[in-house]
Amino acid sequence: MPTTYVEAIREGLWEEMERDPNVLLIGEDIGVYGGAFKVTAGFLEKFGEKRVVDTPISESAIVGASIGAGLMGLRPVAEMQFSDFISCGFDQIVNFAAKCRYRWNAPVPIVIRAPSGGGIHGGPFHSQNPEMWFVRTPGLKVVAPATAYDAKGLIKSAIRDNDPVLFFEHKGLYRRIKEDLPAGDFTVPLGKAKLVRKGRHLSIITYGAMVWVALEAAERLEPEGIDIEILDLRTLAPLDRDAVCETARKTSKVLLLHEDTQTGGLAGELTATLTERVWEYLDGPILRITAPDTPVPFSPPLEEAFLPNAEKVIEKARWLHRY
Amino acid sequence: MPTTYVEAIREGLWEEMERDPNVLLIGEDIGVYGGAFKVTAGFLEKFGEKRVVDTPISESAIVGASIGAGLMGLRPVAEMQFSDFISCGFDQIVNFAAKCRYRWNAPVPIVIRAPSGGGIHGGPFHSQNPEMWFVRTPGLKVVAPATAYDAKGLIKSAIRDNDPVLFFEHKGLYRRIKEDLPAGDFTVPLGKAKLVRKGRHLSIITYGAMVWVALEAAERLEPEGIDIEILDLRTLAPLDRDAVCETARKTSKVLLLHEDTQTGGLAGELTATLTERVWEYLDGPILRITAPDTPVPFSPPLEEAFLPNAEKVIEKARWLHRY
Amino acid sequence: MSAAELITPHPGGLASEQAEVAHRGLYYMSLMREVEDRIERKLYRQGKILGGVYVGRGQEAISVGTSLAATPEDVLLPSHRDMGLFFVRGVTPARVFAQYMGRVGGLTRGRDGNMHMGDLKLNIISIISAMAACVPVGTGVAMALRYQGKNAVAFCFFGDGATSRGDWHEGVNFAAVQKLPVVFVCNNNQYAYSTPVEKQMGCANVADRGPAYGIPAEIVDGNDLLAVHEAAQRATAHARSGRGPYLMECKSFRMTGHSAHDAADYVPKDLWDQWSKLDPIPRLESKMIEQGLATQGEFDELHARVRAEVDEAVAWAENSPYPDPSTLLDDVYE
Amino acid sequence: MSAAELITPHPGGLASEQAEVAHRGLYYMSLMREVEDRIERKLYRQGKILGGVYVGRGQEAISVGTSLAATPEDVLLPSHRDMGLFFVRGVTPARVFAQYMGRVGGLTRGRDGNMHMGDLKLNIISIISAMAACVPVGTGVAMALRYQGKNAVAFCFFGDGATSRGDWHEGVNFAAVQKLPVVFVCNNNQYAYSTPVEKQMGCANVADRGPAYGIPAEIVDGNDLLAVHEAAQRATAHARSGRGPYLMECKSFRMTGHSAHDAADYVPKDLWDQWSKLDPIPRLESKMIEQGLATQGEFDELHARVRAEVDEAVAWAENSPYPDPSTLLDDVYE
Ligand SMILES: Cc1ncc(C[n+]2csc(CCOP(=O)(O)OP(=O)(O)O)c2C)c(N)n1
Ligand SMILES: Cc1ncc(C[n+]2csc(CCOP(=O)(O)OP(=O)(O)O)c2C)c(N)n1
Ligand SMILES: [Mg+2]
Ligand SMILES: [Mg+2]
Repeated sequence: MPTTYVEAIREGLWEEMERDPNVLLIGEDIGVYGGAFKVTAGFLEKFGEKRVVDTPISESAIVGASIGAGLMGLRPVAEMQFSDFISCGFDQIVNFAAKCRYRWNAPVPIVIRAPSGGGIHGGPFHSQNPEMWFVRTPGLKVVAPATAYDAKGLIKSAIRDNDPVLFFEHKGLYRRIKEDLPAGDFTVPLGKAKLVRKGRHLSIITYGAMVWVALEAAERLEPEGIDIEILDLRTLAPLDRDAVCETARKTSKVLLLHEDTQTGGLAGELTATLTERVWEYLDGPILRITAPDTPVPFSPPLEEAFLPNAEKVIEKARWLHRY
Repeated sequence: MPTTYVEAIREGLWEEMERDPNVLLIGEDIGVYGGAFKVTAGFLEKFGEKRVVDTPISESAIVGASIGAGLMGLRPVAEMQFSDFISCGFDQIVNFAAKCRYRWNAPVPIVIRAPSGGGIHGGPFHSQNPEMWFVRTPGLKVVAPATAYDAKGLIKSAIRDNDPVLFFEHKGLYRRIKEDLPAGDFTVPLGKAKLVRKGRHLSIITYGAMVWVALEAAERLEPEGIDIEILDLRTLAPLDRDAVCETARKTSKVLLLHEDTQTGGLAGELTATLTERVWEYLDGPILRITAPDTPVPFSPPLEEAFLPNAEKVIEKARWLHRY
Repeated sequence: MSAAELITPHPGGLASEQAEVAHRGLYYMSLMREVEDRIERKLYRQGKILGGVYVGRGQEAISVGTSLAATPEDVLLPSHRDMGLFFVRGVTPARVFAQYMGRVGGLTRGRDGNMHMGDLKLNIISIISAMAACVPVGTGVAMALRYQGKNAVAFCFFGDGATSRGDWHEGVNFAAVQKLPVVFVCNNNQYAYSTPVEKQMGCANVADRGPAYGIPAEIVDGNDLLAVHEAAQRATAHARSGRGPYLMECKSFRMTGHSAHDAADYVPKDLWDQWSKLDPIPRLESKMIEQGLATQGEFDELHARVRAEVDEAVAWAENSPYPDPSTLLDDVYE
Repeated sequence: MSAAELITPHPGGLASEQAEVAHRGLYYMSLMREVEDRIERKLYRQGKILGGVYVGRGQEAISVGTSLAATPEDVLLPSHRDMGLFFVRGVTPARVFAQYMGRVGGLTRGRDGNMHMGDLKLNIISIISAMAACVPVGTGVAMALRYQGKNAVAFCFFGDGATSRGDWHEGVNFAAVQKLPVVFVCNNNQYAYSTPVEKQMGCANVADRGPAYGIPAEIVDGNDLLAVHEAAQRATAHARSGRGPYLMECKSFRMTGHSAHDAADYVPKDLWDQWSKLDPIPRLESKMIEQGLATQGEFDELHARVRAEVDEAVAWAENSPYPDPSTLLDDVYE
C-alpha cells in the first residue's frame, strides 16, 4: 500500500523510537492530540508521557530543553507546530545549538521538525520557507525532503546524526504524494543530492515541493524535444556541491528553482558555487525561479501569483534552451 | 576636526532627536551609562528619560515596544547592545515589523541599531554579522555603512524612513576611522550604492568594514598595474542592483567581498543578480572572498585566519586579472 | 479544579449605565456569535473560507465587555477570539466576511486572512500569529500614548497559553517597570489548542503572575458581560491614573474546537456541560429579563435583526472582488 | 530599599559537616578571588587577555556554596560570575587562564574565551552570551536526568537582569509544569551592567516570581557561604524528591565594574561601602575564627598557597600554545 509523505515521517519517527530508547519527542499538542498535522497520533499511547512530551507554547524552551537533553545524551526530536514559529526559538538554534560543537566540542544531537511551505492558503504566518536563516548559520544541518521515501530515510538519518538538524517538511506534500516504501529499516544519507530525472539539455536544481513542479515542467517540455535533468538537493546544509556542479557540467545550462523568496534564497548560493567551480562549462546565464520578495499573501489569486509553478518554469526553460 | 564613525552615528542621532520630537531611543544601558559603546552618552541629560529609555534585558520587548510606538506615529531607534543578541528579538523583527505594511498597510518606522562585526577579539557571541537573516526577509531594509559620512547620513535617512530599518554599525570601525564631515544637515539615501574607487580592470563589490580592506588591496595592486574599481553597497536591502550591474559591465570581472560567512552570504545574491542581468559582459568567474563557514573564533590566530584581509583579496584579484 | 468555582458572580442590580452596557453588549455579542457561527459552521464547510478559522464562541463577553469600557482613543490589540471589539469599534460584518474570504473588501485587502486584521484609524492593531507577540507591542503602544500626552490606555488581549511565551513575560515586565497604561486582558478558556492549563503553567491562575511584576491582577467572570465591563473600568482607572499596568484574567471556556477542523475530543464532557450553562449570551438575557430590562420578544427580534444583518453582509462580501494579482508586489516597502 | 536588609543572617553554630564546608569553601573562594583578580587587574591590563572580562568579585559564596552542595552527577550550568564551581569540580586554574588567553590549553581550545567554558565529562555546561539562554537548556538537562533515572539535579545560574528575558520565563515555566529537578540559582547583585534592579523588574525580589510558576522560592544571604550551602541543600532535597524546581535568590553585590573596562560610576558610593563590609571571604574568616575553626595564621598561609598556585597556573597558561590556524575549519559538524 502506498505511503504518504506525512505517514512516512510518522513511520520514521516511530521506528527510531522503537530502535533507540534515547529518542524522545517534544512539542506543542503532540501527545493527546497527536500534533497539529497528526504526525504523532498514537505515539503517546505507545511510548508514554516520558517520551512524548507536550509542552507549553514556548518555542524557545522547546528548543532549549532539547539542547539540554541532547547534551546529556538523549536524542530529542522537537516539533515546531508551524515552521513560521521557529523564529520564536531562534536564538537557541543559531547561537546555542549551532555553536556548541565548534566552541567546546559538545555534540547537540537534536532534530527540529518544522512543517513549512505554502499553497495551503495559510497566509503570511502559516506558509513560510525559513530554511535560509539556518542554511547561512554555520553548525546547523538543514534537510528538506521531496518524497515519502526521502522523508522517511532522512528523518531517520537526522535522528541518528550527532549534530543539530533542521527538518523542513512541506505541508503541501503531507497528503498529496505517496509511494510504496521498502519494508524494513532504510536511511537516506544527509548531504547527498539525488538525480531524480536524467536529461541532456538543461538542469533544474531544486528541493522540497518544487521537485514536483520541476517534474511536471520536464514532462510537459519533453514533447517539445527539451530534455530536462532534475537534481533534488534533499539536504541544503551541508550542500552537495559536487552533485550541483556535476549536473551543470553535463548540461551546461541551469535553472534554479525554489519556493522560498528570491533575495538571499538558496539559488544565490548555488549560482555562486557554479560560477566559482564550473564557470567554463556554462553555456548560458543561470536563471532563478522563486517566489518574489514579499510576505506570503493569503488570498488565492495572490498566493497563486506568488508561488512558482510549472508554467513559470516552462517559460524560462524554453528561453534558456534557445539561448 | 575629523569625526570618528561612532561620533558620526552619535551626531546623526542627536540631530534627528533635536529635529523631530517623535524620535526616541530604546535600549539596554543607553541612558545613565550612555550605551556599551558610549554612542548615547549625554543623551539622557539632554533629552530626558521619556526620550532615552533604559530597558530590562529584553530584546524582544525592545523591538516589540518599538513597533508599538512606531505604529502610533513615533520614530523609535532601538539599540541592540551587540548585534549578536538580535536573535533574541528575532520574531518581532521578521514577523511583526517586516510584514505590517504588506498585510494591513501599517507603517512601522523604526530603526534597530546593531553593533556588528569581528576583529575585536569578541569571540563567537560578540562578533557576528547577522545581516543576511534580514536581507532575506521581505519588508526589512538593511544598512551597513563603511564611512563616518555614510554612517551619519544613513542613520538620519533610516530614522526618516517609514519602514523598519536594520542599521548594522561595524564595531571595528567605531574609533578606527575618521573624516571631516560637512557642517549642517545632510543625508545619504537608502538603497544607493557608492563607487568609492574608479578602476578599469576589476570590480570589488563590498560593504561595511571590508570597504577598507578593498581599498588597501587596491592601493597595493596599483603598482602592479591592476586598476581596481570598488563599489560600496551601503544599503543591502533594498539592494542597488543597477549599480552592481553597472560596475560589472564596465570592468567585466568581479570580486565579491564580505566579512560575513560564505554560504548564504550576500555574495551569492550578488552573483545571481550578475549572472541574470549582465551575463554577456562577464570575462571571468565571479569570485567570493568571505569568512569561512564557522562561528567566529576567539583566539587571535584563529580570528585572523577567519577574517578576510587585503592579502586574501590581492591573491584572488591577481588570479582574476590574469584570467 | 474547576475554573468556574473561582469566579465571584457579579453582584447584580443594574444602574442605568449598566442597563445601557447590557443592551449594547447583548447586540454585539449576538452579532459576534452569528458572524462566527456563519463562518465556522457554514462558509468554512462550504469551502468559501480557506485557511485557519478560530472563533470566540462562549467568550464573547470578554472582547465586548472590555471594549465597551474603552474610549475611542484607547488602542485595542485583539487576539484571535476577540472579534466583538471590531464591531464595537464600528467595523462592519461585511468587511469581516470579506477579510475571511480573501477579498479586497476585507481589512487587509486579501493580504492576510481571518482575525489578522487591524485599522490604525480605529486604533486597532492587527495581531500576528505568534502567540503573545502583541504583548510587547501593546507595551510600546502604551509608551507612545503616554509620550503623546494622551489620557488613553492600550488593551492587550491574549489567551492562557500565550502567557507561557517569553514575549508575554518581556512585554508585561517592561510595561510594569515603566508603569505604562496597559490593560492586559487574558481570556483563560482552559485550553491552548489541545493543551489544558495545567500543562501550560505551574500556577493555578494566570492572575497569580501579577505579583511577579508588581502589578495588580484580578480574576473576572469572563462569561458575565457586566462583570467584565466593570473590571475593565477598574483596570482602566488604574492604568489611566499613572499607576501602571493591570492584569485581568477572564475565566471562560472555548465552546468549540480550537479551530474549525478540530472536534476537541480531548475536552472532557462534563467541562462542556458545566460551561454551556454559563454561555454568556443566555446568561445576560436571563439577567436582563430578571431586571425587567427586556422581554423575550425583544430578544427574538434582536436575533432576527442580527441574522438579517449577517445575511446582507455575507452577500456583500461574496460580491467583493479578489485582489488583482498584479498588485502582488505592492507595499512591501513604502 | 537596601537588599542587605532583607537578608536573614545565618544562625551560626557550626556542626562538623559545616566546618568542613567552611574550610573547603574558603579555599575555593580565595582561589576564585585570586584568579579573577589576576585576570581583571593584571593580565587584562597587561593586554595578555583580550575581549570581555567579567568577574564575580564579592559573589564567590554563590557558586562555591551551591556547588559544594552538589553531587558529581548533578549538572552545573554556570553563568558568567560563577568561576568558583569550576574549581570545585576539579578544573585547574591553569586551564582557566589558558581559556582566557585563547590558548589550546583552555577548555575551549581557543575557540571561545572567558567564562564560556564547559566540560561534559565534569557535568558542566558552557553558557552562551545571551543572558538566560541557559535556563531552558537547564530544564532540558533536568529532563534528561529524570529520563535516565538518575537521582541528580541541574543547577542553573543567572543574574537578576537575566530574569527579564523571555527565555528565563519559558525555561522556568516548562520546568515547573514538568516538575523537573532543577535548582534555579539567581545571583541578585543589584545591577545588570549599569541597570539597577528597579529598572529591571517591577517586583522587589526575584523570589517574588516563584509563585508565578507555583514553585518555592527563597531569599538567601548570598554573601554567607554557609547560608548559601544550606539553602542549596534544601533546594536539592526538594528537587530530588520529585517535587519540581526550586528558586534560590542569593542577594549579593558585584564588587567591581560590569566588566574589566567599566568603572561603575553609576553605583552610589554608599552601596559600595555597605556591601564591602559584607565581603564573603573576610566574613567567613571571622566566623571561623569566632568558632575556633582556624587562626589568622592559617588564613595567611592559605592565601600564600593560593597565590603560589595562581603564579604557577599563569606560567603554565602562558606556555600553552595558540591554536593552529589550520584547525579553523574543524568541528563545525562531526
Ligand atoms: C508562538 C506560537 N506557537 C504556536 C502557535 C500555534 N497555536 C495557535 S493558537 C494556539 C493555542 C493558543 O492558546 P491560548 O493562548 O490559550 O489561546 P486560545 O486559542 O485558547 O484563545 C497555538 C498553540 C502560535 N500561534 N504561536
Ligand atoms: C540577551 C542579552 N542581551 C544583552 C547582553 C549584554 N549583557 C551582558 S551581561 C549583561 C548584564 C547582565 O546582568 P545580570 O543578569 O544581572 O548578571 P550580572 O552581570 O549582574 O551578574 C548584559 C546586558 C547579553 N549578554 N545578552
Ligand atoms: Mg486558551
Ligand atoms: Mg546582576
